[in-house]
Amino acid sequence: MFLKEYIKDVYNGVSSLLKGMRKTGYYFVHPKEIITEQYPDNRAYLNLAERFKGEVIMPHDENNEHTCTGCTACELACPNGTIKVVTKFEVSPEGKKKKAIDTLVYRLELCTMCNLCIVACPSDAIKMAPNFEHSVFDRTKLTKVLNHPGSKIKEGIE
Amino acid sequence: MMTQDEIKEYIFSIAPTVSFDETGEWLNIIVDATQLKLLMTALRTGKMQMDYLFCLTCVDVKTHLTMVYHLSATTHRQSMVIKANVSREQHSIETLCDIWRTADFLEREVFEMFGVTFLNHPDLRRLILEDDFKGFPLLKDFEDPINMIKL
Amino acid sequence: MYSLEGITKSIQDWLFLKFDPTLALAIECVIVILLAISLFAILGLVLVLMERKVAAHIQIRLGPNRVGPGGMFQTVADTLKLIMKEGLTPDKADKFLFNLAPFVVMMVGMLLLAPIAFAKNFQIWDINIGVLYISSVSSLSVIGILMAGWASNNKYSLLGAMRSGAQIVSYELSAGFAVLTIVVFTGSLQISEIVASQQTGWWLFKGHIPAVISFVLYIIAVTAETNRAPFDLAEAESELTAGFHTEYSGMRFALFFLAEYINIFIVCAIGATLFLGGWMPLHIGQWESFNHLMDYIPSSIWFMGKTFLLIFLIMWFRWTFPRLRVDQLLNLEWKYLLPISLFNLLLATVIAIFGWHF
Amino acid sequence: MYNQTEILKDTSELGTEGELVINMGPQHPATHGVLHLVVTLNGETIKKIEPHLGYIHRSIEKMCESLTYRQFIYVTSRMDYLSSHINNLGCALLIEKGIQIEVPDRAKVIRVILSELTRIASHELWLGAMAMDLGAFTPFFYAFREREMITEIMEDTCGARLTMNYIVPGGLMYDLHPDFQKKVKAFVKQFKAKVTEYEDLVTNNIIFQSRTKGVGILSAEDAISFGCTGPVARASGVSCDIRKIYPYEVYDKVSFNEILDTAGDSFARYMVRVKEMNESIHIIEQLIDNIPDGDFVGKTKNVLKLPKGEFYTRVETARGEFGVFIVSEGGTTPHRIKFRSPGFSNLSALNHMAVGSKIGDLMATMGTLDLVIPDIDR
Repeated sequence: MFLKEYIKDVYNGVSSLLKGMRKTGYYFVHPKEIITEQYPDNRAYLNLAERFKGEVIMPHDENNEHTCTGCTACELACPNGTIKVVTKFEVSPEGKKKKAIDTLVYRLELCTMCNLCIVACPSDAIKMAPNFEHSVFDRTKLTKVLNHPGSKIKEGIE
Repeated sequence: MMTQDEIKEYIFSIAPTVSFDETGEWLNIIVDATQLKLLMTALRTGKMQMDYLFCLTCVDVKTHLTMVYHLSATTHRQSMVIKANVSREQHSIETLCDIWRTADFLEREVFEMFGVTFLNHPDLRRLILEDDFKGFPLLKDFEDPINMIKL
Repeated sequence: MYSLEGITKSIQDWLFLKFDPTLALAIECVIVILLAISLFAILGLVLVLMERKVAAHIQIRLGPNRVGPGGMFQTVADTLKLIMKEGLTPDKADKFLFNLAPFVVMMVGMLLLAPIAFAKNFQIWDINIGVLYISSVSSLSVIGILMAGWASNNKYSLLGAMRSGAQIVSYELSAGFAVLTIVVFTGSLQISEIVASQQTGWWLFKGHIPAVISFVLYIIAVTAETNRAPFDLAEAESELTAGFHTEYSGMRFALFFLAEYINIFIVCAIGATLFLGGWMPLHIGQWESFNHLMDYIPSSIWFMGKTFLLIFLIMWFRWTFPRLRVDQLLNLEWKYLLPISLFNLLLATVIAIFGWHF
Repeated sequence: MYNQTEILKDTSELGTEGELVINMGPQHPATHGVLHLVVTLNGETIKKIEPHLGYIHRSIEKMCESLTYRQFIYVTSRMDYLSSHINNLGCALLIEKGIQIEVPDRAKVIRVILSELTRIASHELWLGAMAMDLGAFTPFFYAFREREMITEIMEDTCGARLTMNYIVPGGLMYDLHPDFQKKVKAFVKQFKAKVTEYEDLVTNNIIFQSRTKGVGILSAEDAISFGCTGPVARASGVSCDIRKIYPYEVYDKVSFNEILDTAGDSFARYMVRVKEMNESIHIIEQLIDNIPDGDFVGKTKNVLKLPKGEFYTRVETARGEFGVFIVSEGGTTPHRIKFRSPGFSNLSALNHMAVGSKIGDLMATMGTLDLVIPDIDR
């Protein structure tokens, strides 16, 4: 019957709408469900995953020593030309010549955080750090030298 | 389901000038550009019912261009590859738009990237590149001194 | 007992004592205009903030919370920004109409303010055809929107304006019929009398089923008339970018934005007056002490409370439902709302004639 | 009731008079990116849609020709960024097939779990964006709440939320995070509890249903002819799930259903995706407690060289069939690489689906096609 169908239509339509309103109404009166993260305020307790790929760093120990041998494996692995390894020859006290890095230039603005350099590194000299606040006013600041000034290669790393 | 030999025989009966290459995963059929349309129409409407053209592209092999068509069928799921050589100078081939409608966009893409002209294509315009773009970027001898970064 | 009635009366007495009657009337007019404009400004600020907060809480967010305590001054800051912004006029736009349109829309809102009873005996103009006045003036807002859409010289604007025209003209009907139901019960078009007739109980409760149905119809129709989601086809962000005000920027955009909220306030105020007893406090039958307690709450608070309840309802709709398509919108009006409201009016008339309502 | 095609017929005699051409995009709220549609209208009725692409064309195919086989995988994350893990998987599978690298079982299982998580994340985003296209803003936030849990799992394990690059030829870049299983289980629980919300808010909503039912109909023949894949084709009744037809990794060892619908309209496409999320949850539940021990990466040479020849693999992304075609000359870089992206073929069907409907219907159709523009432009 036409009228019965008509009334059923209206009833079903209205009840489906009310169901939706009940759901949104539930969230309106339950402020505990709010999931907003207030970013700059929550820096102190902001937990980033330890594997988060934010930028490439070169860890130095307390003697200002790193483990980079200057083998350029990372430079070869990089798809974008982000890393540039400048090597020099150091003369050890015994008079032997040894290859070492002069500077390891890392261009953050080209990096896509693909992690291939870290995988390629044979001596675990570089790793990803969970920093993500990279914005600077001057683009040139994004080109970084990873090894600290005056740093040396750790003893026993070949 | 047809065996490899049955398919070969069937294709020979349509276009006798084809040659086969079975080194890859699927049966490769190399056909003359002039006979492409004939073969494709037969494959689509004949007993093979290859109704699904899932990839259409072009490969620049320096001496000439090769059109590569990957065909499959939603009924018996046999895939095959059809190849047709196009010379770098003449670069024109029949369109497959009227057989598979997906060929419309794919051929337009090949047209602007490789410069292959598709005869009887209803709407052969550039799809991705801007109208005044010079050159065909996916060709091996394409040089763009401004935008291309060499590592 | 404080009441707005006492304040207005003492001001009037003082004015008429000091100045001659014509001048006193002129001063009163100026005061009223100033009050109306400041009410607009305050309403705009409050309603925009309210909308954003309601939306945020429904969407499990916090909403504005940086400017001032709890984000209270967010809209003030937004308004400042909009005032400072450059108001662009597109090339080849009809400059006169383009500039006029936002003011037309605003003007309609101001005119509608006249017959609304904000509190007991606190009304700008108690015109004897109040309800008729409201329904006729409110249909003028479509002119402003059509003007904006046409003058912008933008296809999106034009489409939005055309949609809005079709929509407002059709939904006027069922809104009018819903209002008529109450007029049939009351037997008067005057706002003050409609409110007075609800002394014993609100029409929503004592008008039986027809009043409830017409209340629902009224809410749906005015949601459509004010171009609010789910009927926001004139704006239809995902379809027409911003509809009729695509090309507006700066203060002119702010006027459209403000007008939207003023319109919501006005239709909700009228809804509260007709169905929820205006400034009348809630009285339940023979509960003398309860009724007495309710009387202690000032009438202006009752009125505002009811109005904001309806506004919240309309906001709740907006943040829950998807948008209708343009043909479905007209289907809803002509196939569902109009037949129901016609039938409903008939039912209400029968009830009113036999005096079956309480 | 009037017939939409009749209206079209009436005005087609007028020629171009009465036509309104609007440029939808590249900056438009509903095109989700930089898609540019030139829409020819007659009033509100659509007469023709012409996509203009290329606003985010980066020529990834050309770029990959100069990258080695280890390097080019990460670029594919930038195509269909919502199923970047599955794109990476497709490339890795091709290299493994070409060089015949043995992938450990552990890596296979983890790859499948992450693929399904990616699929759910992609569908969640689509669901929110689709509801937003139709004017309902709130479901977007609810869908993102669940998606956030997935991205956090990804962040823990892969170190990135969107462009993971977790797959290397032969296995995975590093092992799972210790909390992985716990977090995935928590997500599965949360998802099952919250999925009813979408039903209340979106699926059963009368406005949503009337907006999508019977809109943008695509028949099975057309779907095949246009090369549509994924949920778009499955909603038209075309069985095209690569996971079922050509199982890769461990998809032949888990039980799941290929969701098919026959209506072919926007609502069917919507339902297929929603049901697919449940199937993905089902797959994850089967695998999450059965991750085998062992290595996470197989033994590979340092420099990968694909033998001379042509290789093709396909995987099922959230949008459909993603194919990688590589022509190798035997060197360390591919000679020619072609990505068969699902969005490109799906987009070509848009004109056919939307002609004769209203502008509002275009949003419903386009929303259910689930277009990701970088995937289309490449």
